[in-house]
Amino acid sequence: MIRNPKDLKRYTAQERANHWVVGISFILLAISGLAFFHPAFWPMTQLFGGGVWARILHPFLGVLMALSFLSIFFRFRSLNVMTPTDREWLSRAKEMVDGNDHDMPEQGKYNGGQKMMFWALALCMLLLMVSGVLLWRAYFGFPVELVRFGAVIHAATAAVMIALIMVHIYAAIWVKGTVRAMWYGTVTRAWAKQHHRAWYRQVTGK
Amino acid sequence: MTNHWVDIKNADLVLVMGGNAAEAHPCGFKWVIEAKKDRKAKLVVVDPRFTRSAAVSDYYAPIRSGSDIAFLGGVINYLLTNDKIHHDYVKAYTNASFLIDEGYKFEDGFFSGYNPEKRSYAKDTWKYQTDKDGYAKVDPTLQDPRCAFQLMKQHYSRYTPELVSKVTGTPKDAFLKVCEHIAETAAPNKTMTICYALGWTQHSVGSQNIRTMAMIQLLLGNMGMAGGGINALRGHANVQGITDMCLYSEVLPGYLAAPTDADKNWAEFVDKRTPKTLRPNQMNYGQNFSKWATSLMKAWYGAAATDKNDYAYDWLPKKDAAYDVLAIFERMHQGKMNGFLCQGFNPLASVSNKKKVGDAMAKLKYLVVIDPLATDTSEFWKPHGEFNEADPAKIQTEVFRLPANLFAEESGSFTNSGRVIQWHWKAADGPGESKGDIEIMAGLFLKLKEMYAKDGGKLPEPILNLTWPHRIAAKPSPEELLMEISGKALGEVLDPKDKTKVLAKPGEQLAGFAQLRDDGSTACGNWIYGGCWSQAGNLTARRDNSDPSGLGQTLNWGYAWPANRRILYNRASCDVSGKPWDPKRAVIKWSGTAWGGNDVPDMRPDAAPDENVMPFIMTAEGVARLFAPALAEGPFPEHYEPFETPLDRNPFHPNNPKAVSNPAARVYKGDMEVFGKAKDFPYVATTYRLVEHFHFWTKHARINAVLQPEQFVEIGEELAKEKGIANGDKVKVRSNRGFIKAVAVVTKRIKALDVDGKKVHTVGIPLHWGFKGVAKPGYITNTLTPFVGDANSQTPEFKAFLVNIEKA
Amino acid sequence: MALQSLDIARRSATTTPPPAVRETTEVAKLIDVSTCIGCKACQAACMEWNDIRDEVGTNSGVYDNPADLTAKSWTVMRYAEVEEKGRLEWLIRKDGCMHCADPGCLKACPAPGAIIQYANGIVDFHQENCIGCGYCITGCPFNIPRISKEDSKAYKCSLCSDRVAVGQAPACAKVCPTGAIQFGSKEQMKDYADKRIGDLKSRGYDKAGLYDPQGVGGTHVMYVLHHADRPELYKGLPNDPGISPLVSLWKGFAKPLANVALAAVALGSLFHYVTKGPNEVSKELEDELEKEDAQ
Amino acid sequence: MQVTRRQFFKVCGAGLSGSSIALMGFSPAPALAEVRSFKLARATETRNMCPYCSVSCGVLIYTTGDKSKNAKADIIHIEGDPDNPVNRGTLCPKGAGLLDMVKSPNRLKWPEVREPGSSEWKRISWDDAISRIATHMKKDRDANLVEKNAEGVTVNRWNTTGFLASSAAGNEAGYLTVKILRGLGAVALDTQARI
Repeated sequence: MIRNPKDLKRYTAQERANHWVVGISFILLAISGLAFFHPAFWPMTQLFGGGVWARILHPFLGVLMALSFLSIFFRFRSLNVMTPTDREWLSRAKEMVDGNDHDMPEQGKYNGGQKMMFWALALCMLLLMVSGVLLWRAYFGFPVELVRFGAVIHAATAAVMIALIMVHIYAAIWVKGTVRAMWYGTVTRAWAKQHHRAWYRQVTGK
Repeated sequence: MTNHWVDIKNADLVLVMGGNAAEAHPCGFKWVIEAKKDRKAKLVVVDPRFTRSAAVSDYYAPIRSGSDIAFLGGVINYLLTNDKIHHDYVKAYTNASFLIDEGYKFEDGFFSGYNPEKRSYAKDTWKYQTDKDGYAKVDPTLQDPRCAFQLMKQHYSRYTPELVSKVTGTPKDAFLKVCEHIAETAAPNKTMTICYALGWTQHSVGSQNIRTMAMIQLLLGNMGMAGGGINALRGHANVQGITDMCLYSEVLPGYLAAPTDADKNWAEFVDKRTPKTLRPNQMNYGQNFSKWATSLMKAWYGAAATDKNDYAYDWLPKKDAAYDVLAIFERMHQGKMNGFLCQGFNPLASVSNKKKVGDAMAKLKYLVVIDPLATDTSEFWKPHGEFNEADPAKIQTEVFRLPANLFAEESGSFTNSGRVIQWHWKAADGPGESKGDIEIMAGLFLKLKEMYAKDGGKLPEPILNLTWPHRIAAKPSPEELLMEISGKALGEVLDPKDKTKVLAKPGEQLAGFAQLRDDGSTACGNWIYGGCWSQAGNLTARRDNSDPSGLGQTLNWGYAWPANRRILYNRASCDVSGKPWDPKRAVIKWSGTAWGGNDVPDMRPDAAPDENVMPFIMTAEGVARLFAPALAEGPFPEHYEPFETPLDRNPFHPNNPKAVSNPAARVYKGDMEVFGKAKDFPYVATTYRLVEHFHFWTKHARINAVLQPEQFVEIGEELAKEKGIANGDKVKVRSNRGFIKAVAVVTKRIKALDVDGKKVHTVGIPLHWGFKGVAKPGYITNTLTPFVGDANSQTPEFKAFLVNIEKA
Repeated sequence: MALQSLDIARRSATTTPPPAVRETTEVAKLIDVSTCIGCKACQAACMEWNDIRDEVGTNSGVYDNPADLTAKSWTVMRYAEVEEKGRLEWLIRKDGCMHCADPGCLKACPAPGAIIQYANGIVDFHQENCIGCGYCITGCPFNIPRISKEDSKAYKCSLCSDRVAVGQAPACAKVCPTGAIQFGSKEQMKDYADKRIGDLKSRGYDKAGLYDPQGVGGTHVMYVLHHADRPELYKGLPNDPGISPLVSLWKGFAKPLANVALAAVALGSLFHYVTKGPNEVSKELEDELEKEDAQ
Repeated sequence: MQVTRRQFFKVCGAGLSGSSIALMGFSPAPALAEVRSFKLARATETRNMCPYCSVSCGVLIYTTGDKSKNAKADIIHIEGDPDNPVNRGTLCPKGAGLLDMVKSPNRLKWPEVREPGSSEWKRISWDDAISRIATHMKKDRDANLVEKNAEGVTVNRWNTTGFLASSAAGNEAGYLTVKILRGLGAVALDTQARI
């Protein structure tokens, strides 16, 4: 990778660090959570030192993820306000998926899909947090009916969130030149101009 | 028990009254459930509280604590008025037909012969009319107005259902319902068993409570029958055995009445205790007294007891006064005692009026507690917060505490409530330096013997001559001791019918008490245990539980006294001709030549029915007594109120203020004054056991402490409402002798009763807590109880007294 | 066919089938409430045999002690004073694990081998495999399992599987002084229950019956009740217990569905990549910017 | 140990493939379970009797060891004796908790004395305890034994030291106690059985 001084700054160091705290805790949560969810994933508890450690750590990781996600949420909340352009983008998302992104409406820092992802993840996070507390027996004791409800919500939300994150990761991999934004904080001008032209104009003034 | 635990399964009706078998004897109560399951038997419970026995009953009736004679007297009246009695049985096997002395009468609450100053009766009119041969006169038609039957009928005619209900608080319909159930068993082939316990004994009329029931069982023909009898469900594991060994002042082993100052010599002693036969042909087994007493003296003094020295009669201490536990503490309280030894007994918790007991012990020079556990008594001098306020500096008693072993740590025999003696084997050593009771007593005795041998002292002879035939002197083995108890031949024991026949050679174990002699040729530590260790070995260790009759007799399991007999008076299970009243439950029968069957006959084996030998062989008249002169307060039981009564009169004798409570009960000076009055203490209190605990022991056992951790009292919802007490509140219960604090359990199971026009509430007080233990510390319940006992047994009145209750 | 068995019917969080060829008789414990005197011998024997000692608690105005099941009290007696039409009944029920044929705890348990259903019907917790998540509590329709504060493991009645495995009856059944607890094959227990119900009916309990709730596939602990029509009288014995639909959804349908969905997303992404190719920045744009730079 | 680059990759590869196989559901734990081992398997069984109420239930006491010389028998479990015709193996909550009575923290382990006015217990030897008690008893007996009453009748009674006997002691202990006490001339004796 050749770094070019003219590359555009997309994320600050704090933002990247924040993202990766969320990201790592999410991965740990996902694998431990999946281990509790289905026996096929159980051996993944070994990564945590066994089932007991996985059970102990999972909720604390959850708290970590929730807090760090909260920070992300406040950092990026205003950037993710939906606009009419986003809606148009969304309505033509199929073209995007097919790889024909040349004629898509000009996007700011985030496109409609990303914004949808943002809000969907925020919602999932909220649901996981609340239902997770219901299930956290070491410190809380809720009526069993509520706990049962919480268990269903937690599992369903987690499944949705894992799917969303898979899409998130795939999108980053699929759109070449994206991942580096979260590694180094910069993207090429070409990348910006192609995918987020409005943002490109805004930061370059062109 | 006249019968035994397993025999309860043969009953058609089980009456639980004056006890709570499900809680105090759950494993025995199993046989009640078996009777219900297999015989479709009914269970009727009469109790002030709806107990756990009541929880599985078919019918429950409430009763005011302390009014059982009124209830049972009412039952007698019901049976007689409705002619629900077993006529043939009553006529033949009881003294119903016996004519009573013309001087006997009952008026206004007193029987003839009452001396109000002495609070006792002269019994000279309480006797049979006799003929020229000294035999009692009888009227087989039962019509003579002076016959016991007619006198009884007259006596109980006052016990109408209305008056019974008024005194007991039992609703009339409930009382009659119970009567109906009981009356059904008057049929010859129906039996009722009665399971009672301390709910009857621990009253100032305790003995008469039981006697009233015995009369009912006789009227119904239930004595001697499988599934019948009078069954005292006794308290401790070996309470029966210790009772038999007679660690009482008034008796010697085998219930031989101990000598008193009036028995100046051996002949007088024996003569007074040998009853004269009161009807022709009767066995009057008590006439063998001299054989039992002589054999006992030979067991204790061996060669030193001879006919020349009245079998060492002088060495036997003569009793001059009462020395029951209440009397002992009274004397101690008066400062008349210096030393006191408690062996496995916790009197501070067990005896009434804890304060008096504690004060009494503080006056001793020395107190010795021999126990496996750190008992409350052993620390009576030690402050334990509000639960035991004491100032050690002021208490000069020297207290010793000796660690004893528990059951698991020694071998020996226990006698259960059904009189079955069973051997048990040691499993492990006790903790630390603990020793068995035998070794401790032997150690003390040998030390004293050594001191008397060396230094002399007052009357050393009985100490130096006491037999001690133990291979290891300091450790007599339980085997040696049981052999001594059972009896052995010292000389040749000959067959009285054929003097050439030797029944036992010197040194041999005897086969039973029939082989005892009064010529010094036999030694036996306790005649009723005679034969439990015969030449065949230790019969108490037998473990063949086969039960060919299906009645649960298991004759080859352990050994029942007397003579391995499982059902007492079993001759009465047959009619006069020797045929069982109920062939399906035949205990024994006359084969034409001998008695035999499913039990050891309680009869001379060859006594043909036409010899007219009656079944109650231990009485001089051969029959059972409806009219019984032996008891202190009258030949017929009469209702008297508890010494602390919620009523101001005895409704049976409303105009005789002296006949409110038992006129013959002993009350010490100072105790009469601390009886509470209903105006200050309006509620009837009763103390009892809970199933989760045993006495004051299991508060030391973690499991039981978990099951019932904290002291509580039970009250009905109505009283709780009146007093503003909520379930779980801490309450203070006061009697005139002190107070306890406990958690209130407010329950539907205790109801207010309507008694003599008043509403009477009951406060239930379980007894198991104290200041030592692993359960939560609590107050000693007997802080509250009155220091008065039954007129015959001096068993304290723990079951009916007065308290007040308030939120603490 | 023996009652004792180490064969297992089901194992928590395990997808492979256990050995199932040997035929094992199903066992059952029958609690005849009508002959129960509430003496707590079962509680004592349970503590003693299983080497558990609960805390010495307090009295809260009732006989129930300990007040509830705990990790150290696997069975408790529950006392209900029921007064109807002036007649008082003291209904006393031994509460504890029912050993359901279809155990909700096992269904909910995520830890392989932490909950075992033996072929004889006993549902047993294996604390060495337990992770302490408490899902078993969520799964149980009878509110039985408890997590210990000391080791965070779930505990409950094992029906003395160690005793049954060597041919002995559970400690509570053996000890019961009135025989209110019986133990044997489920068949025998049902026959015995029939007899008891007959006896109760003859004593006027018309609604006497057996409690063997089918909502959980039947249980290996059954009750004879005098009022089988109203189990709730017995301190809240559930009328028609079953595994909560939420738990069934969570541990049933949701599991394969979510797995398939996640797999679909993953595979979808893969095939999208393979079929559509990566979304790269267009060469023209890059060139254009390079050109700008060169200027 | 030096790990070459090549070895490192091998290990990583094996680990990775192992874990990914596991991820596919090849759980390493087989579908097998063992019950807790039966704790009495080789314990020694002794037949005894419950010391509480008068039902006198038969019990089986289980101790560790085989009674060999060096293995100290320790009671580990007590349950009902199925042969006993009365209890047939059953017990009540008291009997079922007997182990905790045997093992109670409040069991006495050695003789102790509380001296007059003292506020604590002091451990003493058996010899001391027996000598001191016997000395008390002899002194009291010698001083207070009544040989003849007012009428001159020989009564030989000693009523200033009392004795309360257990009703939980065995018949043999009870018999020996009454024999010794009567031999000493005691009349102030009673038992728990009365109440």
